[in-house]
Amino acid sequence: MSADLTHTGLTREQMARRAARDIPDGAYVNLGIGIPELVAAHIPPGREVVYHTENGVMGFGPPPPKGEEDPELINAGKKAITLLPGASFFHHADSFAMIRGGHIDFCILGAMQVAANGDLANWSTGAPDAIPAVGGAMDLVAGAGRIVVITEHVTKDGAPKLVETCTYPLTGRAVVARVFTDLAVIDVMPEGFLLREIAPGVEVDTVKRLTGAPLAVAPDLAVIEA
Amino acid sequence: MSADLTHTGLTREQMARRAARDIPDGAYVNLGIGIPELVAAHIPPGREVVYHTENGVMGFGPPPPKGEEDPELINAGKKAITLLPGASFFHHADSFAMIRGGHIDFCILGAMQVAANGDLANWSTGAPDAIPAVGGAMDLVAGAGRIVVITEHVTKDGAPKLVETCTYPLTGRAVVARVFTDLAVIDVMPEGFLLREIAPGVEVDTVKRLTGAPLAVAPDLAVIEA
Amino acid sequence: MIDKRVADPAAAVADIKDGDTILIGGFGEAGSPIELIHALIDQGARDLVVASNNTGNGQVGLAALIAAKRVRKMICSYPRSSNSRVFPELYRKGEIELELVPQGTLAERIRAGGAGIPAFFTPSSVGTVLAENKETRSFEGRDYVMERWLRADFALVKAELGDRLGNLTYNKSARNFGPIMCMAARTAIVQVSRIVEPGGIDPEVVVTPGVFVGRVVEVPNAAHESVLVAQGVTYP
Amino acid sequence: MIDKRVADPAAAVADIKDGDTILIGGFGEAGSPIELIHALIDQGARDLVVASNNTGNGQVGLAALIAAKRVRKMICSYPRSSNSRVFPELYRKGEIELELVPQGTLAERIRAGGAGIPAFFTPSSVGTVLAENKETRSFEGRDYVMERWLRADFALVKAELGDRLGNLTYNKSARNFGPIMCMAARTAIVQVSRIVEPGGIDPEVVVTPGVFVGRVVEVPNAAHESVLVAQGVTYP
Repeated sequence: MSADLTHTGLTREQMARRAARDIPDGAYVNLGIGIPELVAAHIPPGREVVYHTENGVMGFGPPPPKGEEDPELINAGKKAITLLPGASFFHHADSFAMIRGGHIDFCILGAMQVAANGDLANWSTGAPDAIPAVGGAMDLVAGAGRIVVITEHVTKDGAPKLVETCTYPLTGRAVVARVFTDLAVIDVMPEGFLLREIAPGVEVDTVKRLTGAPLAVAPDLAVIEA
Repeated sequence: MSADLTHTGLTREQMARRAARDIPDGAYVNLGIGIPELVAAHIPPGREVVYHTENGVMGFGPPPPKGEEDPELINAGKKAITLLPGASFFHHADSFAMIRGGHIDFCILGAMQVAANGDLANWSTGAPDAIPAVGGAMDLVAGAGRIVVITEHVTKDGAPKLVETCTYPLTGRAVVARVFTDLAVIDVMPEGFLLREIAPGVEVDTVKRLTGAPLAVAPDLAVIEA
Repeated sequence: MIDKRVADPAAAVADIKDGDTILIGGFGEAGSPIELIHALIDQGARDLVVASNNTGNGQVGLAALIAAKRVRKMICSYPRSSNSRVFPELYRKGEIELELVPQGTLAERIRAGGAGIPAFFTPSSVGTVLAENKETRSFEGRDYVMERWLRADFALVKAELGDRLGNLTYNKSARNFGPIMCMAARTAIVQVSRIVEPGGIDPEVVVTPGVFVGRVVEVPNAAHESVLVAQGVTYP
Repeated sequence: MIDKRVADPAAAVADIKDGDTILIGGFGEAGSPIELIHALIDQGARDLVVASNNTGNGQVGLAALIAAKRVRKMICSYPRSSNSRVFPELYRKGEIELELVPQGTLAERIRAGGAGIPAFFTPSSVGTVLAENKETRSFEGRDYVMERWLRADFALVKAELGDRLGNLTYNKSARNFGPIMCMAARTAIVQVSRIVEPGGIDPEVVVTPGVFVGRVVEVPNAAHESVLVAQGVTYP
């Protein structure tokens, strides 16, 4: 499948920018580690979004300038953060009460695999020698209002990450609403994957070929404004 | 039984003073409404006791002087209190986490009936037209470390309050460890009631007659230092 | 911009509907959101299910809401007090339902509702009439009763400071049920003594993070129930 | 007089026994009670069951305790990180057990332990391998898994201010598991940056009331794990 790797696609920043446009004004948002973290920098002007990190901070802002990091002011990725006016601290049980109790409106996660029914696998390869580590992912998918995924469309080896059925251990069943990849915006519908938007210069057939499950195409298929 | 009402016995303050001597130094204590509230004034010198009230205050002190009451600083009996240095406020779920979680060492409650197996009834007569109101009593008896009762030995009508089996609806099963009455200090043992101490001038037979269940007498029966 | 501030109590409670479930804060008069309750009386919603620790005093606040026949059912731990006549009268006449819940169970059910925990086991009430018809279960040889979460359409809560994001502090023992009721309601409506700018509350001392709060309304000199009752005030 | 102050970390951990279950605070390095953990290493207790969100970094703190083979079993949500080599090595060799728990379930189990709730239902992990062999149950048409409380003999926690009664505040995101771990341990041992007089913490801003705390030890300039790791420090 090496030929497929030459496809044109979005950069990570472009993927983040597209995903950011989905976040409504006033949303309480939890961003997973990795590409999801990039989303915060791309919220469209005029929207106010409040960021939650599961280690007990609501209302944090961008990373501090180099040299001003506080080892006791970090996010779930253990990276230094700053506070915006109106921030608050709380303990872990309260933090996950926010998550499990449905108070976080929008959650963006990374993925190893997303299945056509919305199943998500993003915490373990299940390999016998892997160190299993789940963090808060299972709580987030169980409790957040809308769960979307940002991921490269295929693995480094070119294997589809959007699949019929996940082969990796699940994070949650039927939890993903939408997937943002470098090639497309794909919704998880009751009938399976639906191609909503496509990256500029990418062919629908390419996306279909790189998707490991049937992919319906929306009648109003749009090109992603990258 | 009118003759029995002439028995000599302890005053409410004396009952409270006797009960106070049982509270160990350093204990976290919850005092029920009524005679139990009087106990705080009688803690022996040299002991430090921290008072909890289920409406969310730890470390409160005596009532304020008349005219200095704060309607938002009250105890579970809805009476004005003051704060001692080291006090804290917390919400109701945390307050009952303290109770249910076994963090309150000592709890003194009033009673309508105490059975020989330690069953307590102190919240409802079960009368059809009664307004049932339970408050925090069922949580306190389920969670506090040691539960003791202060009560008159008999009702206003002269009926025993220490009984074989409670006829009123229960607050909790087998929860009472000791009962302080105007006549005696009585322990709830695996075998039933055991008379430990007796009020000055009161006969053992009088206490037995006014107790609605068999009453064993401790070999080292003492007179209450009132 | 996120702005949860609402002009006045009337606007804050405008969309409460007949039949809604409402958590009302306060333990006795401490923390009772009297102005919000009065606005709810004016607003007219009826057939309400109200969870609150008590049933109010005199003819103001929660007692007045009950007296106005707006409450179909009370969920509470202690529905009587020295000045509580409204509820007992209606209850004896069979005109209001009562779900009596131990106070700690009430608090934990509300907290569970806010925390996404549909059921939990508690030792409170085991072996009593309040555990009848409830599932019990033994863990490590001790019996516990299963209790369900309690969630609501709205909460009416009194707090101290608030900002436009909904962050709150409380005043002394008026805190009581406020923080957990904000968690458990779809829309928590909070009257505060004073609204401050975001950042006006130290992040370390925020008691209720704004994520749990829907609306904030400033009521600078809130009435005290005991004062109104002593004055013989009747609402409306 | 109640005085929970202890002279130094060594005295604070002196009675931890072989086989004890210990909750250790911190999320990454924030809130990690390094000085208490090092005192525990010096003290020598082994065969410990440790619940902590992570497994430490480098060769200090929790990682050093694990490296010293004192831990029989880890209960945690995320036992790896960029600088975490100690746990993975022992785990692959089968020399340490792991109970992997979703982070929110870990927090809720600890909170339940402190609150006297022996079991509760959560939607987290339903349908995954982490729910295998656990009771599941449907409420209102949604599936939940039953989880048990987590209680411990001791907790090791890092806080900011403390008084002789055990009242605590925390510093920023170092709060994380501290308050609930204090609740769930028979004896919570807390290192604080500074001890103040009772009343030195406003009753409104106490985060952990002293009733949950057994011992307080002042550690004025606590080490930061990342600094020690960057310096290549190995303990002991």
